[in-house]
Amino acid sequence: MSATPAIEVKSARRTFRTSGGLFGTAREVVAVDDVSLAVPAGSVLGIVGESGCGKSTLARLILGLLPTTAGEVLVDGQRLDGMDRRFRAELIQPVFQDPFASLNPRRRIGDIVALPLVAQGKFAGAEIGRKVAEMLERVGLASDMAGRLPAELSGGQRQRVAIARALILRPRIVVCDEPTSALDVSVQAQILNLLAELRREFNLTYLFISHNLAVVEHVATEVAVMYLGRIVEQAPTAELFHAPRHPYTRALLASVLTPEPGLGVPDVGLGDILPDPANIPPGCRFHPRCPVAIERCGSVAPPLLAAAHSRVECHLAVAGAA
Amino acid sequence: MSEALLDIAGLRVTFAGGTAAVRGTAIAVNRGETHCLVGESGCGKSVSALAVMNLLARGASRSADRLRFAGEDLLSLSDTGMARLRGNRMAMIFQEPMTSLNPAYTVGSQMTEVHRRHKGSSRQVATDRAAEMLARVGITAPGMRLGQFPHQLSGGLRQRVMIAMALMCDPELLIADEPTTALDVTVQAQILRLLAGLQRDLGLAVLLITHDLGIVARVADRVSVMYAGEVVESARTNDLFARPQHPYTRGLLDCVPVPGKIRPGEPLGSIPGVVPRVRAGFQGCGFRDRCAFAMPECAAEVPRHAAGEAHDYLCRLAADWSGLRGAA
Amino acid sequence: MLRFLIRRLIVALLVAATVLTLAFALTRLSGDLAISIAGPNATQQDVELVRKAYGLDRPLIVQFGSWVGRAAVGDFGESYFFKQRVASLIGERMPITVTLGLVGLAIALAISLPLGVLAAAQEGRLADRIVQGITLIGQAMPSFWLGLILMILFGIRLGWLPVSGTGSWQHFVMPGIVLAFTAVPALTRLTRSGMIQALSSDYIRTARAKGLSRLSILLKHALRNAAIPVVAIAAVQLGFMLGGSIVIESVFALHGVGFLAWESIGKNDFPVVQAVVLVLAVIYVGLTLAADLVNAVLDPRLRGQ
Amino acid sequence: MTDIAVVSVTTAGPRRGWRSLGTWLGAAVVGITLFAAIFGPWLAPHDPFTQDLTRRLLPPFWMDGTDPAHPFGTDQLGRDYLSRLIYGARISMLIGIAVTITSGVIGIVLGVIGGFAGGKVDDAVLFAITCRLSIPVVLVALAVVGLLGSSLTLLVLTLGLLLWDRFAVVARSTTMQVRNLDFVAAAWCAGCSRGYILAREVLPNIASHLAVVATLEIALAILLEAALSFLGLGVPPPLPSWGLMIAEAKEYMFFSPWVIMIPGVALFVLVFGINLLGDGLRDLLGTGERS
Repeated sequence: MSATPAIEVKSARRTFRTSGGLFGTAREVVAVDDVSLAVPAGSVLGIVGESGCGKSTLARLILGLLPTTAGEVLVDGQRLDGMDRRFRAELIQPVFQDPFASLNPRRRIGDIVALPLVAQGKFAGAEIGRKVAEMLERVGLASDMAGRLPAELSGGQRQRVAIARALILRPRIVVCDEPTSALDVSVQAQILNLLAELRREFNLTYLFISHNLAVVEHVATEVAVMYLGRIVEQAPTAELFHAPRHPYTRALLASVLTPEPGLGVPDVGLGDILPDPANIPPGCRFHPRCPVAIERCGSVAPPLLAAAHSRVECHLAVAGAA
Repeated sequence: MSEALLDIAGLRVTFAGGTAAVRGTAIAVNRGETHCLVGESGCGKSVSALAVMNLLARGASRSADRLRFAGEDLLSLSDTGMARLRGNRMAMIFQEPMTSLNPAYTVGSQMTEVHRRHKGSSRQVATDRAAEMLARVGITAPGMRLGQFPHQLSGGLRQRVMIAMALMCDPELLIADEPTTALDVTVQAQILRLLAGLQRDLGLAVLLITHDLGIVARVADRVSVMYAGEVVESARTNDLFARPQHPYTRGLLDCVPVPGKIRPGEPLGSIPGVVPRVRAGFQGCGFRDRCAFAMPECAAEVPRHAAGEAHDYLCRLAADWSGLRGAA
Repeated sequence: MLRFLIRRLIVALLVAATVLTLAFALTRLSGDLAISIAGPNATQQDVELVRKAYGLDRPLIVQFGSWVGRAAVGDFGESYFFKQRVASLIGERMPITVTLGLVGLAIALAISLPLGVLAAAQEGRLADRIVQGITLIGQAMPSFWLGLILMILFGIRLGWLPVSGTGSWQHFVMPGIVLAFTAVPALTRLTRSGMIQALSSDYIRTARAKGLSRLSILLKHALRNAAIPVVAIAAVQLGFMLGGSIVIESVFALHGVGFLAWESIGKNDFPVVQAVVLVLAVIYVGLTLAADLVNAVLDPRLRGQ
Repeated sequence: MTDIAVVSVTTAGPRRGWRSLGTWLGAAVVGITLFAAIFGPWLAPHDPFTQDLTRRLLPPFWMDGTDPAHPFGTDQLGRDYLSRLIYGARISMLIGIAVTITSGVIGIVLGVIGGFAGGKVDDAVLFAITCRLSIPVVLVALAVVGLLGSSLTLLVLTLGLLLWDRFAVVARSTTMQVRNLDFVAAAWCAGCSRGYILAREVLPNIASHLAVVATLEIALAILLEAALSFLGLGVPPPLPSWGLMIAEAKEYMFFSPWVIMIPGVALFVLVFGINLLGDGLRDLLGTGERS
């Protein structure tokens, strides 16, 4: 247990200022609020939550694309700010959601995949060409794809290109931000299988962000549930899916519609009030929607109950409710 | 059930560029039944629905062997005749609740206008009806909501407003085009539960378009699976999930990770290749390039086989090709 | 609302201050003002007298300070040539320019809005191509030349309209048309693209799915949203038209502010030029501010939560 | 029941043909003008400055009483109109291109910096654009030329300093759009420097928009030069600017309308051609107004 975690986030906080329309007053939105987590090397941490819960902001903090407002992010035990960009690139790489926005439409596939190598500035042209061809083949693309433009590729193929670009430097860590959300089911399965193979082959650590619980259950070894900028529950995958402790996790699991006919649509038990990151409720931030909230939830922030591998923030979890 | 409420046969839609988006689709939606049209992006499911409503963008051409709604021939109907049906006896809701409401007008104004147009009601009557419908879709304080603009509502609320608006004139048929795709999972479950409840209570016929087999399983009475502009398999829901016949349907079902059913780390089933764009004049089975069972004959006309009562599929393979799925 | 207004006012003041500085710098570009004012036949003594009389012997920073201080209260000094207070001079001429601008804007909107809506409704068809052809022609037409052509045609050949001067409303017809022509292409294109965007939006599909009439979809649902950017640009265009009226006023000898500025430039009458630049800039800023307010009325999303 | 009803038909085909016709027309006009501008001294039949007061206001070839040596006639000082027209093309093209380069450099630098940096820097750029827009262009250009005396260099500099707003607005908004796309984030994660990202990832993706703006600006600069010269404060006489030709001929226009028709039509056709070319470019590069 003494090994350095691949990713360690310590009390990270990130706020944004939004202009409230032409006449509204500017408001402060807390996207990530005092988040701490550690991802052991070689594991896959899945992060789930609804839109606006801060999961993508967290990914950007970990990639160093955004600075934290407070707290710090350590990648392989080193602080991100001030890290040499080339060194950082060899350590951690992203795969983004939208395969149409994540590739420069004006560059050829080969150049896109080669970009991290070029940025290193220490590889010769021939070596770059060889590595790119190898990598393209590894992600299941014909090497003649190198001469094509992104517009000539399908969504699934583009996502393979993005994966090739992310892995060409053989980084230790890959942050996957909803990598299959924009893809069709049949293609999603291809990409998920590819990501799983590559992880074994290159011994990668993944931070895997998704709103699709079934996908996260499939790929993650550990899952963190985010709600309004905070991790409300985190546990090993099997434990979280079989014995969820936070009512929000339970609601999320209840809303998964598995392809099993005859079960009907479940009642998730949440009200109509939707979370607003600019207006975070006092006490437990989930209490306005919580089906089991008690009086205390509206005023007192729930304590963090942490065990060796799991933790939860809920007043009612004290009793170990499952 | 004598005649289907919506009876479509041989529906074809071709786009200006020569893409054949829909190639001879046949769908029958019965009264009081939820019929799901499922498929991946670009398979022609949304285009089929828009073609039924005659809402295709300019540059798309529609033709059909048969297109009847409640016994009325939609093909011979004029634009005005069609407009009189739309929003009145057949209503439609869309995927993007954030952009589907006009940002410049209040919820009330947009809801009442449809009632006043089709029912010729007074402002007061229409407003009362709008408030009633908002309450019916589970919106609290409907009076206050009527005066609000769309941007003041969350996505889930807007989709509720869209549903309420669609039901203003008591339609017989509701076409819902991916109504929950843009919503969060918990809101999706809420909206689908609401739709299912309304369908039951009002005896609505619903044509629900989705790419999500989970939704299909939970809400559909009947399913039509579309691929490359064709309905490749159509069956009762239980039947389809228990005995899928078309290789594409089978592949699609294998692709979906089911919590608790697939061991983490184990590869998912997947279909190789990409969804094709089919040009006008394309012959044969649209799936043959990705199909493990493809043979040279698949490039010719493909027969439609029956696989039991009200279950048919478009493939050369005989119905007993696979036995029962999930029997193991 | 109040915060927004205050913020916009501060920006407006900063813009005015910047233009004020630029206007001052502009007049000092030429070197020795006193020589210019005194004229070509002046002796060294005359020049010195002028320098004293106009305070040009003081340090530049002092001159600037006094110009700013007086300009802030609307005192732009006295015209060298007209021997009249600049403020009252501008006050006399302004109504003509404003009338011209408003006539031009009214004509431009009366042409652009219907053309833009028509083109969008008929996108890709003959009517659309004709409208786009008209905007291209309008964009390429030199306004002063168009003015001359109209003068020959309507003023001389047909004799319908007066060629120059400001005596009656007829005097504003030709200049108004020419001025409108400078704004028609931009306004038409914007109306057209706004309408096309609106017509292809999801809420128009909803409106069609509701079975609304074509006219209601076009005019109630689409135009209302397409009009929002048009209002902003119309205000900006009015500002440009007031600034650009100098060309048209000189063609038609309309003695407005533009004509005044033109005369003053020819006469090296700097206080007038400075003042006109400043006044036009302030009017422009005011117009954009007004456009924001109108937009807020039209677009509920801008009103805030 | 096999009746087939076709509801609506495609309209995309003929439009493309129509559009490309316009683009070719525009390219032809611009090409011919450029040719005339470059090879003016060899093309012009006469010296454009030589006056011949005995042969004043000769009519052009389509009218009665023309002189075959002067196909477009002569002006009020007896100078050959065709030669002056050809030399005028030089002035127009020179001004159009030089002004656009000057204003393009200013506007693109400001816009890209504002759009890429965001925050306070962007506020400053926006403020600069607002200030620039509030300044009446014609008036200030006139005043500068009036004060400093007219010369070509001064005119180019003045217009260049005044016409950068559209470049800045477009560069800023497109840079902002591109900056927020994931491929820029991916390039950053790939370890690329800011300068590399700006030059290789952002600029190529906004270049087509800027090219369209450039054509519009060339047209605008040509029109403005003509207007300033018409008002007597543009190109210094006796240089044959088309605007100046119209101004000098104004007194004679009621009796010999062709003296203003010829340079005016030339001006109109050139600007029309440039705009056609710009529209064609817009279609070709897919930078529609709609997006």
